[in-house]
Amino acid sequence: MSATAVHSLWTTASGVTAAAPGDSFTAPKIEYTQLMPVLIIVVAAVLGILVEAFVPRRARYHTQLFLTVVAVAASFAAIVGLAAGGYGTTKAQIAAMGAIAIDGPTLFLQGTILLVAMVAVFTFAERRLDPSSDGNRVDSFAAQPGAVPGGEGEKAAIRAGFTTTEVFPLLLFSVAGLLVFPAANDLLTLFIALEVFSLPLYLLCAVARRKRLMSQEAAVKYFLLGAFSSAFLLFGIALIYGYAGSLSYAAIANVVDGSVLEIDPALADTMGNDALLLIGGAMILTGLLFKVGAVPFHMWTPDVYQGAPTPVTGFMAAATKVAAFGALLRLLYVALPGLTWDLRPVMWAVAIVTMLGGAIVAITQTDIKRLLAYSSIAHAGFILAGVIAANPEGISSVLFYLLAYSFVTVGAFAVVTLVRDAGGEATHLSKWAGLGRRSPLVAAVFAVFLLAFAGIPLTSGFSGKFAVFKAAAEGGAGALVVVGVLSSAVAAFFYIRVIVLMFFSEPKADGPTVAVPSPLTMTTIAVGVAVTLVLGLAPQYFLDLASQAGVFVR
Amino acid sequence: MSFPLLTATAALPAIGAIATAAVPAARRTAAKWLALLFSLGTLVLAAVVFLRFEPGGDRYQLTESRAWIADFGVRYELGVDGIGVALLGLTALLIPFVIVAAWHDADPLETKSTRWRPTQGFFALILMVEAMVILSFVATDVFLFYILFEAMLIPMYFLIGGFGDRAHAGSDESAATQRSYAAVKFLLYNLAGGLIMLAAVIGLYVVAGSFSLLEIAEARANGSLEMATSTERWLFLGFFFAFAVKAPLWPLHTWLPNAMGEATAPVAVLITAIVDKVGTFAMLRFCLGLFPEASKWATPVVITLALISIVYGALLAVGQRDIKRLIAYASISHFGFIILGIFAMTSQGQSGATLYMVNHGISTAALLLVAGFLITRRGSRLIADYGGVQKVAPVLAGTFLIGGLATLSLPGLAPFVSEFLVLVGTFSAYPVAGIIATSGIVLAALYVLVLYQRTMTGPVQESVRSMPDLRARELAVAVPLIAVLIFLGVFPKPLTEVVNPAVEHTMSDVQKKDPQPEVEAAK
Amino acid sequence: MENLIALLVAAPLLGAAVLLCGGRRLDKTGHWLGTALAAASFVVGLILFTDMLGKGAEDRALHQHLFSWIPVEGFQADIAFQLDQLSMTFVLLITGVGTLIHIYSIGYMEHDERRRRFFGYLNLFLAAMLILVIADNYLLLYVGWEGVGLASFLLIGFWQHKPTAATAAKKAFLVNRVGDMGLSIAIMLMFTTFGTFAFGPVLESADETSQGKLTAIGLMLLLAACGKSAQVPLQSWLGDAMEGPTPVSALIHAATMVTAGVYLIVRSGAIFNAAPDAQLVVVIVGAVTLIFGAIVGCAKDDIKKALAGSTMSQIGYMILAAGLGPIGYIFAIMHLVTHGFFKAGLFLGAGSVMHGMNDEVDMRKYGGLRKYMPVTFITFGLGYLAIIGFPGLSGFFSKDKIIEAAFAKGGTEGWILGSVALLGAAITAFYMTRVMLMTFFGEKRWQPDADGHEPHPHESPKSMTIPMIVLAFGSVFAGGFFAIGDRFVNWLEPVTGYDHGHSPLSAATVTGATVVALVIGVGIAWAMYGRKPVPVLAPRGSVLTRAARRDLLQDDFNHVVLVRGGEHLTRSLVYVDHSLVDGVVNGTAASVGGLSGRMRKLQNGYARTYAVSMFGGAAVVIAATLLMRAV
Amino acid sequence: MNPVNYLYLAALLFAIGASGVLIRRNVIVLFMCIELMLNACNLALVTFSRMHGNLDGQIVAFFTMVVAAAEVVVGLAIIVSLFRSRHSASVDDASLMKL
Repeated sequence: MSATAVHSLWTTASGVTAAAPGDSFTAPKIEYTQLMPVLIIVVAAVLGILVEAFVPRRARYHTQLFLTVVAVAASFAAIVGLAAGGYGTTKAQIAAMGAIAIDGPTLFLQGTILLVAMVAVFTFAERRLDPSSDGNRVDSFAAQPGAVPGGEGEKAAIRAGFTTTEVFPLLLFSVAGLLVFPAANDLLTLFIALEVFSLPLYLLCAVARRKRLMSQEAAVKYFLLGAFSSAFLLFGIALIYGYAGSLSYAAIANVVDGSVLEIDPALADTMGNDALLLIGGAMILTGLLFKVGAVPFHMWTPDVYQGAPTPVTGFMAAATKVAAFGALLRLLYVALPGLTWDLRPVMWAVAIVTMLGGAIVAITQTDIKRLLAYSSIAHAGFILAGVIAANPEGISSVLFYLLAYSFVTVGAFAVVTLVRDAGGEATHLSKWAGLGRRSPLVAAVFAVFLLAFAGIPLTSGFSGKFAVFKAAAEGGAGALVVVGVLSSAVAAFFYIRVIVLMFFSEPKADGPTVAVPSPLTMTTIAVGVAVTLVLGLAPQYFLDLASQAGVFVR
Repeated sequence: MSFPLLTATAALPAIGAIATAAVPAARRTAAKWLALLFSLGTLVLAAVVFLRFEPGGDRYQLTESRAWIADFGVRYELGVDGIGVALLGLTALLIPFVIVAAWHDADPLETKSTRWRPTQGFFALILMVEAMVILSFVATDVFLFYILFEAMLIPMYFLIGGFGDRAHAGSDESAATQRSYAAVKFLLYNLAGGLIMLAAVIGLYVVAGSFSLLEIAEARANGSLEMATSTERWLFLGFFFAFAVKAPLWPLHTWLPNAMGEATAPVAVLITAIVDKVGTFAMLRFCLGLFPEASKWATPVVITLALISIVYGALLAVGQRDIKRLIAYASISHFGFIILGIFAMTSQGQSGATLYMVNHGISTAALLLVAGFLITRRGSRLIADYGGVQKVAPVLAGTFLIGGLATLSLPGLAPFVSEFLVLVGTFSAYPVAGIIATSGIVLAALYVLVLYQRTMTGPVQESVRSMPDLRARELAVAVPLIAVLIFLGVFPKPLTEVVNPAVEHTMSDVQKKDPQPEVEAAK
Repeated sequence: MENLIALLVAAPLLGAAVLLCGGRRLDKTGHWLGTALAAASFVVGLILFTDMLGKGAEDRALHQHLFSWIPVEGFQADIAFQLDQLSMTFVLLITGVGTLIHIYSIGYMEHDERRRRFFGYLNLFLAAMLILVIADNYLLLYVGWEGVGLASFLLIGFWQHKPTAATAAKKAFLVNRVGDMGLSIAIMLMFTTFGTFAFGPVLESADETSQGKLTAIGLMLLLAACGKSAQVPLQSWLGDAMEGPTPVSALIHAATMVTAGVYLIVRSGAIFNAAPDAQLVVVIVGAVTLIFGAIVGCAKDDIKKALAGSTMSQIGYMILAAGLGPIGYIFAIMHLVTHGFFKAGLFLGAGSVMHGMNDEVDMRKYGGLRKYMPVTFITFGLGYLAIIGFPGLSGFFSKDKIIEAAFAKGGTEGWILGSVALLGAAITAFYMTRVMLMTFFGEKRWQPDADGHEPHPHESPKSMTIPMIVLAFGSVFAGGFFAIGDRFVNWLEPVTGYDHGHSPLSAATVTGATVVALVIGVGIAWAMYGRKPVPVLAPRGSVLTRAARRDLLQDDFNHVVLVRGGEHLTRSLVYVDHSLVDGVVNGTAASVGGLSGRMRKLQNGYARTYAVSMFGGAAVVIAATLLMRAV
Repeated sequence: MNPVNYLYLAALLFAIGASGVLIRRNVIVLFMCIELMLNACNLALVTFSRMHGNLDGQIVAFFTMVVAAAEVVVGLAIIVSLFRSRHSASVDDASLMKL
């Protein structure tokens, strides 16, 4: 038995047990303070389950909402505390026996995810938009997801005033996974985190109150394709493990750059076999690119975004992108820096087709949610350009971009929930005609978000795009920048189209009405606008934050 | 740091915009007066800037510099040179007239919804544009300039698409579609140009490591900044493309006729007299200032395009059936002259080009606003729908004629001075180009006189028989502009002495000397 | 003294401003004001003149620098005036004749409700014309040059409700613009050659530069002159310009403005002297126009158009003379002045006739008017005698001198020019006699017009006849006064220089020849129009006649070549702009849209298709990565 | 016997699973194919673990099983509710959203 077992949270004892049976069990060292943000969320999620079990139905909604908000707030507070404690910069370290990295990117992204989660919770909890059925205020989630749509069971459930308050614990579980994902410092943690945040999302997709069929279809597609992609990821993990004989990023990196020299001849055909490394790396990459929705792994995005309940879409679109890009960055910069030159051409190709593909296909979309889905694809392309930059500016610019992008996204989808007609949300573009006449404020807000998406100066979208392109140019990816600006030009077209529709075309007689939301959604939208403008006008503070945070611990 | 005069000048209209937008729906007139008040205040501040500016002094004066986005190497740097002062003045001068001329353009057709406040929005947008344009004229930081260059598209876009020409009433579906087509075309053309420029801006930063005009110029001077020829050329092209779209230069001009045709006359003035000047201004300041070698390298092509613009624009103007489109093509021809003057790279040419920007602004404003009054009266933009107006509304016809004569740059009116300077400047460097350009004066006469003859003279058409002459408000717009035209035509000195030093600086940027006359006869 | 110069311009300029901006309240008094200011300007001119006479020949030139106009690096343009003998001559002619015509217009325009504006325009013209002749540099001259163009545009189109008038005005301005193009190019050439365009330096150092440059400048100046003075090939506008009110035709399109070209060439004498090729072109243009105009004049039945033709031809004489160089300059100017008198007189006469004949212009509908309007008849008659060069009258002296100078040019050139000039004299005699006969002699041929108004020919009011009488005096005596004792030569010689030349023929012979030509012309005319009655309907006439009636097809030429061609060009360009320049962009947009539509089809809703794309993607990624390592 | 053969087997299984996903219509079968792919991963992991002589791979395998179980729970829940409302287990029927 060789002693190449690299210590890892999961396998500390392995080498020892083999050596001396019956030896005393050494407890793993866990830095609970650094893990506090995650732990808080997990605990709250578990509590949420208990609430579902023991709290009377009438009280559940408020209890859950309270619990969730408090948990997210507390977790965010913990993040701030850690950052203030210098864990983001000087005291950055590997925690939990190498499973989790607590460093700048982690804290920055976790903070972003939590903020997004917070505003998303508000949209989840919104109960003023739909007309109340049988005297019960209803939110965007089905009374009883299990029941057949329009069937007796559902009617009864509605009459009884059931509501799916489970969404809150599900959200929390998902958040927990998302928090771990960008922090994962070994492949197993990566995989687990991925599943932990994916599975609840699959469910959340399925529980829309209106348009259930589409919602379920979205869930199925998301689930099947997600599982499919995670299988690729896992196989990649296996191969990398076979290559490096370890799961920990640091160890893998060491093997890749050949600093581990002594190789057991017995392992000659696996250990250090580049084929394994390359294939494995490629497959992991595939899994992550699926999550960020990069062409050609993007095809789930439009359908899922369209079918899922809009609050879920907003959360998913924002948070998963943040987490997935975080994980991607860490993988490329910490585990596989040695592969930079091998993966570069592929990444270039993917970035280019993603930017162009997303922008071009979006032009002919007729459903606002699908439109935003494609725009999210195009944005994934832009962010990839920053990832490719392969320099510190690259990291920080991506972090900044994610911050900017996620708030615009949540805000935009929150606005989408407001525009409704008899059939629920009126997502078909033709229904948005003349919105600017009917309710100028909402239209103006949405216009701001669209302009941010389009990357017009003085909005966060521009700052982010500029940061990313600048980094890319400095990283020698000038060509990508040119492609980027070209596809931005194309993208601008369809954002503008929506604005034209809202402001310059006459309102339709049977057009949708704009529901007046509760303070919850208002907060979401307000925060979105505020962040968009602040990051557009005076981004300096956040750029500093990002550039301080832009260092990975090894 | 002393009182930030330039910031104040730009901020005042911005504040005005917010204030105007905040006026409740019912108090429409109050909003108009508020907007006018703020624009006049801006004019006062601009006058102060003009007086505080010392022609003999530093290149950039009244400078301000604050940290902004350190990570991008961006500073909030303002400073104004002679050219900037001239255009700043032009903007501040024209906006009040635009506002007064547009007094009733944005009154809602029907007041059904109380939340919909087009009037407030309209004037707020105009002030917003003014703020951005002014700031872009005084920005000495490339990034800051770029941001404004792009951002000003949005309010313009809403002005064009949102408040179309009443010449066909708002309800008419085809008109609405045409208008939004024009607005989208305007935005996409300029956005595309701007994005290309964005790539160049980033490239510039990668090469120069700074966005500050002053720093870059200094680095250029002391040789610490070496630009590879090819790099410089690529960057130049990136910048120039954006400015050529904005200016607009043939063949990137087609958005202008649509935009000017569909927008109301005051907004059209905003486009061609003010916003487009940012493009030519930027050519002078950024293309020549940052990439002198590349500019010289590109000169033959640019001059050719400029000549094409001059002749082509004029010929198409002759072929138009729509008054506003005709003026639009005329403007394209004039922008050709401006660009010609800039790239001739002689003192006369560049002084001429700068004066041309100002004079073209004023003359076009005069012609276009009066044309607007005419169009609102008859409710049609087609030349064929007019005839004999001169008989029923002589004052309108007279002002229209003077505006037209200014457009064909009749001596004694301001545009002549600039046009002649451009021609002389071009001729002394590129005789053939000069001669070709001179043919423009004949064509100009052709389209102006054709327009005048078809609309104003001949037997009185039924449709115009009851047309009222200019009202007090409209006179208040037309007369002062004409006065300015005449004054600057006879006594352009105040302007030239501000502009000349700036031009000498630019000439030294590109390291060009004026060609010496063969016989030194001047005594 | 020199500070008075600005007053020359200021007075009429003020008048124009007041009258045009004054509004209706000036309708009553406007014309008086206008006339008064014109007169004022004339008075100032006289004061300056007397002052000038008091000085020695050499230091007569006055100079007034107002302010620096366009100060730009290496470019100096001033608002500055220069009043020398040459300018003075023009000032007196312009203000003098101008004032008379103001007075005449008071009566002539009495019934026009826009009379105030008419006087405003007239004043504007005076101001511009004066700027033109007293400017001290070419750029300021250019200002006046275009200014008179504008004034003439406004006045030709004064009756704008008549489409013909509006068109004529536009045509005049456009054709002039072509000439102006020449002038501006000339100025640019001067700037690049001499670094300035002030008369002084340019003319002094004219011979310091190459022949080619000077020739170019000369030709460009000539082009300008052709435009303004209606010389071939830019003559076509003058005939149509007769659409304007008759006083306008008299003042602008006979006496003053159209002679600006002559002034320009004489003023630029130094340049032409040094560029013989340019001079040659000048004389050719002059000679051609001389004949051209005369022929046109022979065929026209419209009295004003006939006079317009004669104007062309007379200016042809002047240009010809100016082209001869120092031999001819002075006589060009001399003929210009005398022509100013008699041609203005003739036009005023024509106006007076029309005034009495319900604005009928067709001479075939006149006849025997001498009984009805004696004053007009006499004054017109004197003008007639003057123009045909009846011995002793103004025209005789000036024209005779030109012919003499033409011969004095020497060589075959001299012979050709001389004989052309003689031929011209004959034709002049012919067509003027024709006009005279058709108008004042023979039987009355007028009938009631469409709505049955029988014209009642009557003498015009005093305000109209007095100017005619004054001008008649000028027509009779001016020439003699100038010629005897070479007064005019001595007067201008310091400015233009003078070279007697050496004519192969003696002065007497030339004079004899001239008189013979004159007699022949008159004779033929008498034979054709005096002996037998004139048909009311114009006979078909010979090919030449018909061509001449259509201004020798000049307009047909312009129409076919320029107008039609231009229309086609613009139309096709409009098409190009829409479908090509714009089309490219729209096409790109469309193709992107199409691409989008096709790519959209891939999103077919089947989860398994998506899986395929993922699988394929993964495969490609893996393969690519391996390949990268492989290569 | 050379452990590498196990790797080939794992790859083979993975390929079979993948192709099953691409080919089969029935959601359940499709789902099973995915499980097959996961198990292929497990095999590979265990093999590597064996070769490297550390337990990391085996641990991962256990986790994978757990994850697979969780996926079954979630997946079946979704699939069942879909089946209820559509009375069809064909994945191709779920194609409301396209283009």
